Amino acid sequence: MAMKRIGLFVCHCGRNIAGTVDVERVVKEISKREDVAFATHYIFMCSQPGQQLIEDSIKKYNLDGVVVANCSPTLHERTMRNAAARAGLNPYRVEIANIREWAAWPHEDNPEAATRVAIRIVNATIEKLKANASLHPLEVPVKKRALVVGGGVAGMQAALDLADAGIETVVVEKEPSLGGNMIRLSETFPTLDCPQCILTPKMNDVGGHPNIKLYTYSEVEEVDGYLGNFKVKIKRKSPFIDWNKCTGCGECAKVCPTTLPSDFDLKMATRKATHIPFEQAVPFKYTITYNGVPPCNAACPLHLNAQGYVAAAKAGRFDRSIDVVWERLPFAGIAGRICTHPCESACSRGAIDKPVGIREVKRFVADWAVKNDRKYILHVKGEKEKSVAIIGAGAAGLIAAHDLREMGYKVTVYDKLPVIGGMLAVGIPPYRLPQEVIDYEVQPLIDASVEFVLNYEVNEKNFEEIRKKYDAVILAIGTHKERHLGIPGEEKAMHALELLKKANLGEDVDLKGKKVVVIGGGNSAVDAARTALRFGGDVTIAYRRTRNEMPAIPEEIVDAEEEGVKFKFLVSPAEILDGKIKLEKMKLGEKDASGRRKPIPTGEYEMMDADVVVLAVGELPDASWAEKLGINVERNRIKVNEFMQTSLQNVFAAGDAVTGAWDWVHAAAYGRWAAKNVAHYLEGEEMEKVQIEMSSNLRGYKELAYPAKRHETKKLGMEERRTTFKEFNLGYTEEDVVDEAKRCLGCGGCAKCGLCVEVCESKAIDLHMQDWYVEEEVGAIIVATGFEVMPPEAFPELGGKYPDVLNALQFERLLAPAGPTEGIPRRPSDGKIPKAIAFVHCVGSRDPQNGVPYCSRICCMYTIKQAMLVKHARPDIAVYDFYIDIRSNGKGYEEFYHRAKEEYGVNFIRGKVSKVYKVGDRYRVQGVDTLTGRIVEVDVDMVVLATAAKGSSSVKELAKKLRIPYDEWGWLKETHLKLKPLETPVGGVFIAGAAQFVKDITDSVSQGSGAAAKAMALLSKPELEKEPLLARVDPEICAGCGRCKDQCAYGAISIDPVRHVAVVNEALCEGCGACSANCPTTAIQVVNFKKGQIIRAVDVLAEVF
Amino acid sequence: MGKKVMFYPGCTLKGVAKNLEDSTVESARVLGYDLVELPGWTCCGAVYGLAQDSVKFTIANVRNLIKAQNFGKEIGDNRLLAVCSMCYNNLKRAHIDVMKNRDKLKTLDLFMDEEANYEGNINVMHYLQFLKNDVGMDKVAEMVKKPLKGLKVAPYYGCLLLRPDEVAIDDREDPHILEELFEILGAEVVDYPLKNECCGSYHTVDKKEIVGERTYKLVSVAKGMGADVIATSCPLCFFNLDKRQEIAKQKHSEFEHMPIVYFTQLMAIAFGLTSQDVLHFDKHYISPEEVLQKWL
Amino acid sequence: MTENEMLKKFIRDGFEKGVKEAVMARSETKDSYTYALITKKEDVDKLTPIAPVMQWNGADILRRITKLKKSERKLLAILRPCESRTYKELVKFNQINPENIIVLTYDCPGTVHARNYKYEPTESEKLIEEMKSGKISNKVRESCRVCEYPTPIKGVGDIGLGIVNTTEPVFFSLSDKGKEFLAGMGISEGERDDSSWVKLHRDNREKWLKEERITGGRKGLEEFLSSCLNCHNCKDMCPICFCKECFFEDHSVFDYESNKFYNWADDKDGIRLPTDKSLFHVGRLIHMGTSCIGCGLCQQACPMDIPLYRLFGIVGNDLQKVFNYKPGVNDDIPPVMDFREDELHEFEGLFGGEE
Amino acid sequence: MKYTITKDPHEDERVQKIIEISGQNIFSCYQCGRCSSGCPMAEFMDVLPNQVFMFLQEGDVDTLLNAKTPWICAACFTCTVRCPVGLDLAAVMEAIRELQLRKNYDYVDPYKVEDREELPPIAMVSNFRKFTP
Repeated sequence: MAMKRIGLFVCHCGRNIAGTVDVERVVKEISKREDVAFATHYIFMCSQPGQQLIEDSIKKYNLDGVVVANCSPTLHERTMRNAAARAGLNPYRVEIANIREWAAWPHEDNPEAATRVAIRIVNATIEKLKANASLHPLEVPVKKRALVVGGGVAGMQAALDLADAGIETVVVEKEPSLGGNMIRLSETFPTLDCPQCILTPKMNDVGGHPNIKLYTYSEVEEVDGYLGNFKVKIKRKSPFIDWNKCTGCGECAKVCPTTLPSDFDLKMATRKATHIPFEQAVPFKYTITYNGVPPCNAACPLHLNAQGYVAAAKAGRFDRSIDVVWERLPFAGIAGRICTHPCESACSRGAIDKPVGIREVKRFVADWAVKNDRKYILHVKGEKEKSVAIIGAGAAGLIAAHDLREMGYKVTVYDKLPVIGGMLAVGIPPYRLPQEVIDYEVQPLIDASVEFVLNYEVNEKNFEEIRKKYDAVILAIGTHKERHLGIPGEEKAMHALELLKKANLGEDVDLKGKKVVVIGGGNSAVDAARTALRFGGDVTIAYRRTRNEMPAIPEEIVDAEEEGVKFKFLVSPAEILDGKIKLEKMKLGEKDASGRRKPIPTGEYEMMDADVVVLAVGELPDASWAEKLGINVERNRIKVNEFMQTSLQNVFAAGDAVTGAWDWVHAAAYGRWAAKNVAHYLEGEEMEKVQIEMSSNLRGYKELAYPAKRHETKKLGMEERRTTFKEFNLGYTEEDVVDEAKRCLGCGGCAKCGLCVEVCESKAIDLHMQDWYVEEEVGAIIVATGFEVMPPEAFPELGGKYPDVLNALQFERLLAPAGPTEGIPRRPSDGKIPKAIAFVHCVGSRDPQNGVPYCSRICCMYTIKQAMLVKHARPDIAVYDFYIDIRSNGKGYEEFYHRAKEEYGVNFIRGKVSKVYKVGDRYRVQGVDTLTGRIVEVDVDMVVLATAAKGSSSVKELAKKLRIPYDEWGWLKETHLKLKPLETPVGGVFIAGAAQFVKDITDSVSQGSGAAAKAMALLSKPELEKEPLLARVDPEICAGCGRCKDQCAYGAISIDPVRHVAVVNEALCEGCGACSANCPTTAIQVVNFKKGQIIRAVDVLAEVF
Repeated sequence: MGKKVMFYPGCTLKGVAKNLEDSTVESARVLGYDLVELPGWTCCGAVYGLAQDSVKFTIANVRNLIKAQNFGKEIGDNRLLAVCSMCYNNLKRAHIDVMKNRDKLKTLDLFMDEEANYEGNINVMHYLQFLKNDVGMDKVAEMVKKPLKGLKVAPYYGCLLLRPDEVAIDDREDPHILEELFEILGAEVVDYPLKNECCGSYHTVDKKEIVGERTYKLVSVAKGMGADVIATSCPLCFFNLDKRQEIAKQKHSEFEHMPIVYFTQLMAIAFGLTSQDVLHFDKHYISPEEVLQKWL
Repeated sequence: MTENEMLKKFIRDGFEKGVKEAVMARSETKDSYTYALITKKEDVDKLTPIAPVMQWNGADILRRITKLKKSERKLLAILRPCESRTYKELVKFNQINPENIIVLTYDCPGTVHARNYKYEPTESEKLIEEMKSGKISNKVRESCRVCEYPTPIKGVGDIGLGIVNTTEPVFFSLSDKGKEFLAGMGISEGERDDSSWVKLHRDNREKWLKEERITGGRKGLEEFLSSCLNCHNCKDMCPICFCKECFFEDHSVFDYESNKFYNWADDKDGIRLPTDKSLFHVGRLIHMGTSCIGCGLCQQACPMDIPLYRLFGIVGNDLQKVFNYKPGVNDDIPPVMDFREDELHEFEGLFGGEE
Repeated sequence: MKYTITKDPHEDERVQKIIEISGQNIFSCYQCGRCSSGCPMAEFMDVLPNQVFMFLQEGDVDTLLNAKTPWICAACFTCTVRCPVGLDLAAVMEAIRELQLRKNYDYVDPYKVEDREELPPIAMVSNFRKFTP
């Protein structure tokens, strides 16, 4: 019921209010109200006597509501409510009228206005108060456990304090080890303690504390729940090593061939893909860095682990390398010779100089295996009853046969040729791919009882028979029919396939001294030309576009040219005559669908001598017989669905017969998919859609790209090349292959070559390990995620792109005794010890235009410290310190500065540097001395930039999960900068250390302890009181539209599926009112902020003066 | 006939910088564009007024923009190309200034009652931006006939292409657009740290010695980095770096001369346009002929 | 066969093939057409699926059927295009459960104002004839003449019936559900070009948006609404106004002591009473403006013939543009349910942006 | 060297005039010195750019009116773009010059310019625009 006996207490707040607002008049005006029983004013309502006045008056005048007109409710609402409670009045019958911030201060120069505004505010507050309900705090149970996010010094301190107080604490750290930024530092100001010495005991304590559960290499994935009852889902990133088994022996790192820039050393050093970040790491367990599928593996239609076999080859472990190839492909020698290597086209190294010779590495290890008598063995995984016929022993057919046999099916391969290999055998000339290689690599299939039926042509007569005999059939019949041009005299020409087939089957074709013109620009044109050359011809390739548009492999074109094949571009055959060919001249037009420029006929002709014309204008599948049997054929190609299945149920197809003439690797890839789906089909499982393409946006570690040219392979002597069909490419030598492999930029991180698995005695390494998740229930959360510093690259004018211009954290690593240079600063560019170093303060800090507006607080001190340490390590190094102001506001800090100046001989120059540039081998620092008013230039060998600090880059994501606010620089926002620096607006979530704002170690540790104390206070109670000012739903009015649900930042609202109305989870609700503002019918409202109350208050406030 | 695009040459190109004008127009022609001179253009004013209450520096430029507006409708294109850095800077700033500050535009309209009002849709572009964004560097690469292989070029932007921020054609501290162009032309690019430093500008009129000192520093650093030529786009930078070497040499006997060229001249040469009608080497104080002999 | 007969055959076939168990479509009454729900094949003759008037928004009916629990039978609902968009919009607001419902919609010739129909009935066949000849009938309501989407849209509803620019009406699917349904019926999907019919409306709409805009600020609005009786009919007919109890029905909110009224009258040289009349319309605009699908039923419902669609339709159109939201057309989240950190910067600051 | 402050520099009319012409709040300078260290002309100046601001903040306009610095600034904007607080120093230099030029003062005499034949027109136009009324 509306209140009738309200009391008003106007506070003077010293002169803050009474100096402007006429408090007596306020009291007098309000006293006129019928519903006000008592009104008074007092100098400090928040003082003991002030509170007593309220208590006494409540009792004396039997007040049923109280308005205190004073300052912001964030300051004294609780004080006043407690006073009322002591007097027996429900505390929620007390409201604050903020006449200080709203009336007195803004109208300081106009006391009349201030007084009238104050009266109005009080009136409005009374209107609001009148309908207030008496409320009682909610009680929420508490989970007596805590979570600390961040394993830096602040987080560790918080965790240890909590754990020591008997509270079970979960620590989540995203890096593999505890330590944070502090463990990277060389020494600490102003005491020059070594952080390794003072921090490692703490790290070990955290690692071994019975009350601490440590999750490193982990991230908070999801946070649910509320104050006292949080549910946290934690992602444990896969280290690919079972840490329960890892002994930290380091054998894996010794053999790991993959070197990456060290993230712990901020790229100042390198490390192996499997690593422990630093010697004192806790836990002392190895972690394998895997970034994902590298571009080479992704680009390979068969998804061979290219980075893997290259990595093993780099280590000289060719046995391992061939094993990596064999994991996905038994035909290493074939692939190593004739693959069109999409892997190399995708190789990140290509953007720097030339791609790594991936194919030749594979070729080398394949040959190595032959020489060293290591054979591929096809292991049949459990014999199955069902049988499959494969028509065609080419690229697609062979791999399908292999895969299906491996799965246990009985496989028979039919081919009309007398040899195994299809186009590999008869379409690719022997000087590129000798038949012995094919036979050698097919032998394991034969050994595993794959049956080959050669000289057997499948056609409309016998196909049905085969189809009945086997459970499934794969058509991999390739493209053995010749395309025709339809020009006069075409019958006089020879087809490329015919020529190649003869060469392959050892027949002789006499072309000695004859002029041979090969028409076409694809691989078969080049093959035919080089074959004709070997038969003694004088060969010219005539192509209708230019060299740039030739679809043949570029290396092969070069090889052909070396051997003496001539080229004629922009001509198209018009007629073949005896001994001559008539060619039409072409010109290039716009680009066509394939991205190549189209040839356009010019109408001009020329004649060319040609004893023999070889047409290499494309091949087609010969699928006419299949069409007759009811298999869908389109544009001469066998039509399949997305599972490689033809229109006949148990008939699948793959390879060139499906795609049109393409290359070995694509034929093989489709063949593999056909085999996979045949197996699914035979087992009655759901088939998988063919997915050949895969993308990878990894681009490797550019800093690893030391200058190294791509190695060329050894070739046969030119005379033999021109006249014989001996294999002309001899591959890499053993030294070359290792050097070539070293050019790899390691895009994927760990290459999964498996060398480490071999040496791990405790069998801890599992390269297939996946990320996993754990759930923890906690009552409080402390966020201590720390800070980052801006990279030097952000400041090109200060030379940030030069290797010897570092940021301070990178320089710390160079100063660290256990760092990459053992504490002696050396230039990253050449390893020389510098003669002079310049330090630049305030890089990006105090610079709202180009960086951040604030002072980064620690830079002055650490720069002075670094300057001192340089002098300490090498007194002969000159140090120039360019500063604007030295801010040394800590215990012992100013004294520290003076020591640097007086004892160590550091040169301090007051003025900001504007430019740093390279002059010869050194760096010219262009600065100013604002004190003498002179421009100062100095040449140094290294520059250290004290770049601005920002919040940890991942903190925004975390803050969103925790629903706590942050600013644009990534600092978490505290509830009150002065009085609640550790609290956040979300109950039970605290912040500590540099996550709030950059701070030094002293302050971080203090805050860690402070936040722990806050959490302890919270967790010490069995149950928590919660403010009852929460949203409530009137189910009679609620239409269940869900607008409120989508607005709730706390996830407190759900829609009851049965009653179809919104429901509020009181434990989660924070009473912010966003739901209420968005409800069209006001069905959801915050208690004591109901629509009538607000409207009444607004009515008063909006009245005209 | 190529596609027509409006071109604002500016006064300097008509006289002492004929080498810039002709190499620009001819190189564009190779790329399939016809740079049509804006009819009736007037002086850009060379420097832009910095006083808040000054409108006089804006008038001439807005007049030019209005002319472009009219002519642009005729040829159906709203791009106005400038190649002289000063012209680009002034036209662009005037455009931005009046678009931000409509009151100023209204005041200007009062000064120019004989003309249509400026509607604000002229796209003022520097020739380099045009090459990069509209023509495409691919297209430029396609037209290279004589790659400048072995020529070491120090790209020099000066001030007006990069500052103030609102008119910058690239990152003001570490621009790369010239570098990209020269690499495509086949030249070897020198990482020239002073590429965005001032040449001394208009002080060349009354304080030659200062400009001589600037030239000394800019040229000798480029020389020290192994450059054969410095390439620029601004006729004033060109004059200062070229002609004022005389003073630099007088003051510093160890100073070594270096030829200065316009980036468009290098483009023309790479495109195979080596006629003196295009290159006008007679306009250079230090002749680049010897250095460029290989490609001429 | 007329389109209506064709649809009836479609319904009958549907019952026979067992692809559905109930149908909701319009049925003729004495002076108008209302929605009917049938569950038996024999009742099909009672239906006139394409009716010349639209008394009620069919999506609003579906809301009543499915709000508490999903439809227990397979229901085919034949809706006008505007109703199908309402349907989609109400699904987003949790007001309709689309499970088990198949919505069929068609190229719409528009509808006659319910009152006009009562005194001068028109057959839908006539309207369809005019549509086929490429003319918007002058009899149809204002909102129909300026309809933005007078034909079925992919993704809105399940089945479309194409009438314009085709010799025989064609069925086509708008969703996977519809595709399956048509396949179950054994009907092969057809195609037709509706662009000229749509363009005709869009051109009208462009003109209308410019010409019928209410001007003159608050005063203009007061004048526009001056004959309003505060009957709230517009709200009752609005399908987007799905609240159980309207904020403005709670009169206690606007109850004041007499002195309050006198003080206001003193201050403002007299006040209009009741005080919440324009507030009601403005309040409603705020609540439904972003979701107004343009059925125009507010205008038809007004006993005082206030062209209310010019208020709700035009303001709604502008509002939807601000948020780049098209109600009922695609799966975008309604702006009132979507929180974006980065939007509407032009309205920031005391006076809305810097310039 | 001594300078006596006789009046609150914030109240000084000429300082206010400079603020008005340049549109820059000269009091936001915090003396980092980046303008001076980056200035290509600084070595030829008698008062460094950062000192210009300190003089202004102390209300000493006379020194600036007699200084060479404003006439040596080439308006290259290096300082302007690098200034951490976003001051347009070139505009301030211009404002100081304007104080003089608006009194119909010629800093250069066009008739005395040497090698007029060779100079690019933009050099002369810009020079005269900056240095003559």
